[in-house]
Amino acid sequence: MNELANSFAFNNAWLIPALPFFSFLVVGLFIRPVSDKLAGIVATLSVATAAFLSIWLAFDYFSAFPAGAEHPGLISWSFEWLRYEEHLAVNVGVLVDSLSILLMVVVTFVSSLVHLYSIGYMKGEDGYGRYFTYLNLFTFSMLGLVVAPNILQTYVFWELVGVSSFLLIGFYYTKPSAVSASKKAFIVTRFADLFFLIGVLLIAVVGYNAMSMFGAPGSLPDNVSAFDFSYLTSSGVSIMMNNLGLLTPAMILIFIGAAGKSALFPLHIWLPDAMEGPTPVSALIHAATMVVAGVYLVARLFMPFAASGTALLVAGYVGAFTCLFAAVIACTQDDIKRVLAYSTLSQIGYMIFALGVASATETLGYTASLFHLFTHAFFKALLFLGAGAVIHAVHTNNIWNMGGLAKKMPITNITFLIATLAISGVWPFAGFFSKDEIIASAFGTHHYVIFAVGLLVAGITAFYMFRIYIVTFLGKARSEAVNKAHEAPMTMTIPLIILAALSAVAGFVHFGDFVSVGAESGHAEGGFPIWIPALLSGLSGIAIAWFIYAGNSERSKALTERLGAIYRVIYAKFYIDEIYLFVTHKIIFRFISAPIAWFDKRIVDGGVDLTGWMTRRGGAVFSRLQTGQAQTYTTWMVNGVIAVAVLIWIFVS
Amino acid sequence: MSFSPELHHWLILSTILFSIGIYGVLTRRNAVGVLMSVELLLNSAAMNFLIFNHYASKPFIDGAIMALFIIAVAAAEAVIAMALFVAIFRSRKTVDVTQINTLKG
Amino acid sequence: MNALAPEIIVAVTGFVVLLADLFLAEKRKHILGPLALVGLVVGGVAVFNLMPQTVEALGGRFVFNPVAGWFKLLFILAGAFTAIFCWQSRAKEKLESDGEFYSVMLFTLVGMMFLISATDLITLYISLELATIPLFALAAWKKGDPLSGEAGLKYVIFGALASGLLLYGLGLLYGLAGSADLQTIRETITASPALWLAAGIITAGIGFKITMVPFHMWAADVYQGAPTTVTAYLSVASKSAGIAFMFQMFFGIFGAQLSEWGWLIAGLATVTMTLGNLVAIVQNNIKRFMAFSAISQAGYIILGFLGPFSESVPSMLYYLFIYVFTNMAVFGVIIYYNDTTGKENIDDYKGLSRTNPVIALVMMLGLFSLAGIPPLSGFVGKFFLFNIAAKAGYHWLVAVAALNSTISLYYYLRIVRQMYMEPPTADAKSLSMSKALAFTFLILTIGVTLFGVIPGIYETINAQTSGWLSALQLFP
Amino acid sequence: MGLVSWLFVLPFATAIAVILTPAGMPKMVKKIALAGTSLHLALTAFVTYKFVQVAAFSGDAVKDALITHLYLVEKVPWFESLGIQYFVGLDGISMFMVILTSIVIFTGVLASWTVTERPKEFFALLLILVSGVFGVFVSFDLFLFFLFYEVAVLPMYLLIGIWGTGPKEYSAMKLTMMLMASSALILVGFLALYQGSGKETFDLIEISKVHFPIVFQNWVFPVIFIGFGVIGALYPFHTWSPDGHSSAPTAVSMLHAGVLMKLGGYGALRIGLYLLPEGAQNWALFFMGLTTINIIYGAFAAIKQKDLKFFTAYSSVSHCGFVLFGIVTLNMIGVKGAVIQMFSHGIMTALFFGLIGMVYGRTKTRIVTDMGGLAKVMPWLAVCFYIAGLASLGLPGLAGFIAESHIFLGGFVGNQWADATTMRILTVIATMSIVVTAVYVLRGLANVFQGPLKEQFKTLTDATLTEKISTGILVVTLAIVGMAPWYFIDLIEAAVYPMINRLGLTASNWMVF
Repeated sequence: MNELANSFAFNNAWLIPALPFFSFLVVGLFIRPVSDKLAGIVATLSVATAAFLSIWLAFDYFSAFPAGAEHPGLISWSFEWLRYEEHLAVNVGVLVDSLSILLMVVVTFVSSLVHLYSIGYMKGEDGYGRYFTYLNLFTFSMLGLVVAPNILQTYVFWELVGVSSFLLIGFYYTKPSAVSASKKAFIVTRFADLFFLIGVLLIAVVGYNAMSMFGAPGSLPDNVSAFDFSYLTSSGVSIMMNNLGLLTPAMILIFIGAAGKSALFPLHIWLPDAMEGPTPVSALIHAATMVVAGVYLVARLFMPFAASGTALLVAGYVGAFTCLFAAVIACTQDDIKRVLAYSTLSQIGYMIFALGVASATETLGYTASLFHLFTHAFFKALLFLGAGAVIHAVHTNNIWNMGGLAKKMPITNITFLIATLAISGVWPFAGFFSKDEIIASAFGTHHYVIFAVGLLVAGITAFYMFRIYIVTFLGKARSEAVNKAHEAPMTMTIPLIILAALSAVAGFVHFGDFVSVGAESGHAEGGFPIWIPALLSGLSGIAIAWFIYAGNSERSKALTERLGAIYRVIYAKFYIDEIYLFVTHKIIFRFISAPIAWFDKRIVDGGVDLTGWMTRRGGAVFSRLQTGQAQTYTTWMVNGVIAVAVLIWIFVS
Repeated sequence: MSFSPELHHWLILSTILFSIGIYGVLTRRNAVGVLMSVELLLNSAAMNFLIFNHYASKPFIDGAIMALFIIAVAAAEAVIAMALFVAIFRSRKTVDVTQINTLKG
Repeated sequence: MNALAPEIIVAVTGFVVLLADLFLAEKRKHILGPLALVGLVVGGVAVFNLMPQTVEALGGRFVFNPVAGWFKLLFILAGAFTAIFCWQSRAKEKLESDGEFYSVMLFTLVGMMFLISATDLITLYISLELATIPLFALAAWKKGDPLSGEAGLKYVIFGALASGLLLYGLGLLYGLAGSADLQTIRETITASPALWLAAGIITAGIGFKITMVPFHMWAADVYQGAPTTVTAYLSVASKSAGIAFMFQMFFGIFGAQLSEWGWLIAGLATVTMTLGNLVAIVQNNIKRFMAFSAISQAGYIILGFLGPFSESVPSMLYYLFIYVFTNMAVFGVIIYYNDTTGKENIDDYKGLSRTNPVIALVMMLGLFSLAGIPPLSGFVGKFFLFNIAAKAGYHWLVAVAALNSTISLYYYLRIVRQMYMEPPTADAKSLSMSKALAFTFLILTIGVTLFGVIPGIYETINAQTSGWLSALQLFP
Repeated sequence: MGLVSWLFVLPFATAIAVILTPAGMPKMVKKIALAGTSLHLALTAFVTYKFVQVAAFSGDAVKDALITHLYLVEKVPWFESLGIQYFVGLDGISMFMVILTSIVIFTGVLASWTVTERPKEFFALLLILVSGVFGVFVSFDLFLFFLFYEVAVLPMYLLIGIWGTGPKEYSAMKLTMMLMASSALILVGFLALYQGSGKETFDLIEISKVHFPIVFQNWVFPVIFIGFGVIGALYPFHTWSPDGHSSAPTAVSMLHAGVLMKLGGYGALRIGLYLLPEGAQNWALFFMGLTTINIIYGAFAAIKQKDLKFFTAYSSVSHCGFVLFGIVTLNMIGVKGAVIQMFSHGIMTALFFGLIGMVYGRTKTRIVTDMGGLAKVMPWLAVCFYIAGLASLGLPGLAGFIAESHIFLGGFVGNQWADATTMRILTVIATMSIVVTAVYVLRGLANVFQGPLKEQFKTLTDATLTEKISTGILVVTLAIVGMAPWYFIDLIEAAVYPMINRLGLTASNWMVF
């Protein structure tokens, strides 16, 4: 019996993922064929309800366990879905703790706004109904993922998320680029999931075998399963696995899975291409929800990760590298959505390395990372939606065909500016606080390299964000489309405004009091206030951007000339895609599957055919014995007699 | 000096006869020749029966009876065979067994 | 009832048919066939009446027991079917002076029926020759046809040699035992080079009869050259007679040694079925094809001599019983088709399923049964024979045999393919069939499809004959 | 005659009825076939209900069972002197397989609604084949089992040879030859078991009470396993399957890949694992290696295929590899997984082949690169195709995942006879197939359904009602098993226990019988 026993929201928490699911079924099977409009509305309402419920839940939860207090994980509802063996079962359910609540709120909230926005954005597209079906499916999967009380449920929804994002990216299925993008996204993440799966198998099976150490299976409570997070994150399991030397490998495998979904280097290649999907989708999946699943996973398994310092460190450095790497590329892209995509990469890099620098004792990074996840969800969604509005208006993604949109679409302009300031970490916008905390945590735990990267990237981020802002909204129109552009409809602007408001104020939440891990959320402030250099680097970034791109664009041209080769390499995203292409097509297809196919046809199958041929041949050969000569026959007979007699003689005597 | 042949002498004789018969069957090209060699085989066998009857089972006469029957059978066989040869000769104008080889393969 | 009754009936029928053939007017001769049939049926009934008792006659030189009874039934069945086919054939297959044909056939039948009942060398040998020599004439029955003549010639040369050899072997046995009585021989003979030589020679004599490799060479040519009716008769009756003779020899005389000679049987079986199957693959003339198929069948049958076990005799008898129906079904179709169209090559069966679905179905069932496809009778028969091989510990032989039936399926399917997959030729037309023949095919089909799944037949055979071997004191 | 007998008598009777329908009324033939199969569906439902009633799964009661407990048994002596009896019954596994077969044949008949050439023979043979399959699944007498097994295998020759496409006669012959040769091995194994047991009976349950000497088990197990492995597409004896499937007409591919290939896994489990536990222990690792090759090899070979049917055939090779793999993990989880995989793959691949047939019927081509954008004109088929594809790449929520997760876990949990590390490495290699599968499934489907719609396909139509029903049923089945697996798992768990428990036994324990 717990404090939430009589909270409606808690007792019916299962509705939060279930609502989008039901609406997915209803819309997909019954409404879609009838009316597109209704489909959109139903879908939106269902998610909005879920959002309402999850906020209610958050309210109840945090009033039951107020700020600073211990935040226990409670299972609101669960049932045994799949039983491999006793204590090796999947108890599908809803886990309610601060982490899952945070994600639930973010997901449902952003999702409902995106739904709303899409009603306007997708108007007139064919497959309107299909679009909302997919959107519901995705929301359901994402929610199922974040409420999972056991790792196998996580995996299950992890996969479903992958599929629904595949469907959404490939929404324009007649467009080859979209098709290949969706394939790429699915296969790359699937490849990562493979490692995730192996990791799950490893940790679950070892944990299962270890149960005897914690007393005979009988002595354990019946519903305990080796998949449960409650079991896996218990220190006993971690220690035991560590002794077997399996903890670090398992954790790294799982981290690879996370890296796949969160598009960390080198598995990031799918995310920029994923921009082929409708823009709201990018806002939902590739800004606020799916790409942070990796962060969520690492946070969820933070204890085992922390127990194996190495795994966490690997995560930290991968994050840091991605952070820098993506930021650099972002500076050169011309497609507004791609720039945002790369900025997403680098922001997720922040979150991951924040987790990476944290440890069982120094948990500031953990809080900071999730804080950034929280704020980032708002301003990055806002950026994407804003970009969507712009694209909607001018029908192009290339920033050099825009310009001077500030006057044409004021609301979009303001909101986009707010978001840009937020991501650039300018006080008092949300980004400032979270990013500052991350950098502080890196400094506080003496990871100076990472700290430096963080600081530097803060500047770069500000630079490229203002680059696109300036080029898009300021200056004079660079194309006819701009002149015809006009402000987006209400359904699209309302979400923008709401998100803008949040990006402005979200930073003031005293986040650490709500979401933290371990005993205390240690504020490991460095000797001097970290926010000063952070802010400075941000502002300097802005200044440089202004200097280069404001007014005439000669400067930027000159700059690109100057950089030359380096610029081209960066512009080509360091040729990572090409490398992948080479490996898959030239190596795997040509040197593995083609030979196997050949081997199968020629050797294995050939062997079978050869047997048949030899049999027939044998027949032909033996048939020659039938010469038609009576005396040949009789000779055979006489020899036969002798043979038989001799054989009997030999064998019997 | 009086030489009285023993069992093995007789057996050797019949064996020689038998061998000649086999040889004939395998080598004679004329069907009639083959047939004659077969007769040799049968006779050597009949002879065996007589010999064994004489040396092995004295009071009984099964062997002798067998011999008689063998002669009869041999005759029957010869009749059929000759009839066939005649028929063949009509159609093919030869009884050379090596020439008669349309059925093969 | 007299133990000799069946033989007497059949023999008398033979004479009656012969005389009737002499005195009847040409246009009345069509009753000869039915006449022969009636005789055979009565003979069969007589056999049934004698079962399952054991009766002696001719002062113990002739004994009727269930094993002999079943063999006689087999012979009579085979003869009956042959008679029907001969009687029903009109154009191409029509044998001139078929009256004589019936009587000759009936006499060979008498020979076979004596063969299995004989208890001493003399009766054995005489009946064997009676069952063999007339066949030479039958093979060459088509006077005008040089092929038929050639078949006869080869058959007679080979047969004469075989009987010469066999006789020599029997002579040796007689000498070793000093008696012509089979039982005495069995009890007196002991392992000795002479015995082994005798065994080798006798095996050859048997091999000739049941077309066992390497004594099979005559079969293909004779089967192809002889009139199809005769081929059918040879492939079923004559082969069964060979097995009967093998019973007499291997169980009746060498029974004591048999358990040591397992590997010999195994070897002979292996080469027989393998060679038969391989060569059958490349044949085009369906009669020749069936010859090799029959050779391979002989290979399966002699698996029953691994042992001896109480199942051996019933299994072999059961297989032969089914084999009569299966093979006769196939040959019936071949005769009928050749008779009405004059075609006897495999690819002449193109599209038969379109023009004559029923005939094609009968043919297919027959072939599948030969290949041992369940639930057809052939499968059950084979299964029981393989079981004996397994019981004797020759698991590799089971594998060989089973793989062989796979190969055989391959070439049986060649015909099925012609009938079912190829389009019919332009001149192909639906053929008519007389009621009698249709009825015969019905019976044959029932035999092919049901005798396997109805346990009664095997169980009866088993109940009546499994005691036979133990009566020979071959095993406790 | 009891319920269980009806399971295979009904299709056979339907076949007879089909044969007896007067010539020249094809519609009639189809109606009869459909009536028969839908009746069978009902029958199966009833039998399942009965079965669940009598079986009354009490988890702990069966946990220690060593002998398969059968329900709805019918046992009549047949060839008494040889210990052959007509012995049919049901345990969880066979029940599960019967359900699968019943569904597949029903949808198969629907899917072959368009057969115009000699429909009588076609449906007759189809039904005879399927009655053989049912027979195998319910018979517990080795003789009967073998009899039905070959009845199930042979009609394939005519079905492919007459109604097939492409090099049909070659494929048909190859398929028949390989399967018959494999049944030769099975025969050897069966007779060896019969003689080795010394019980003078073919009764599987009786024989299962015998402890065969290790030497005996060591040679009989591989014989049996490979014998059944051939029809289960065990590498390297799988090559009959791609040619066979690609040449076969739709319904036949459905039945063949969907059901017939399961006979392999079923036999290997029922005869191999159950009767020869020690043989299984000694050979497990070897066959695990072989099946791992199966899984990976099939998947990689599939990438290179251009023809949809080859493509599916190779993926079948890969997925059937999972079945055998699961069996040789020799633990509860893995074997359960194998059984579920049999079912899920059966449904999935039947769906695949059914859809391929429908698409081919419209586009008249099976070469993926010749198609494109078909989702626009045939959305239903596209959706079903994607669901099938996702199931085959093991997407959670569809049957495939349940099976594969079991099998992977089984491989990881391991058993006390094989080296755990080796098993885990092999399992990891096997898991890689989920990525490769994703690659070829998505590539293939993208080529067919996505991208710009080709001009010549603009006029094509979506699925007809019959097609919708047949595909719909399969899709729903996939989803049900994927989302609510517990019913089915309860069904089979009880039946798997004996097989697993026997593995642990030492020679002395065998005295319990």
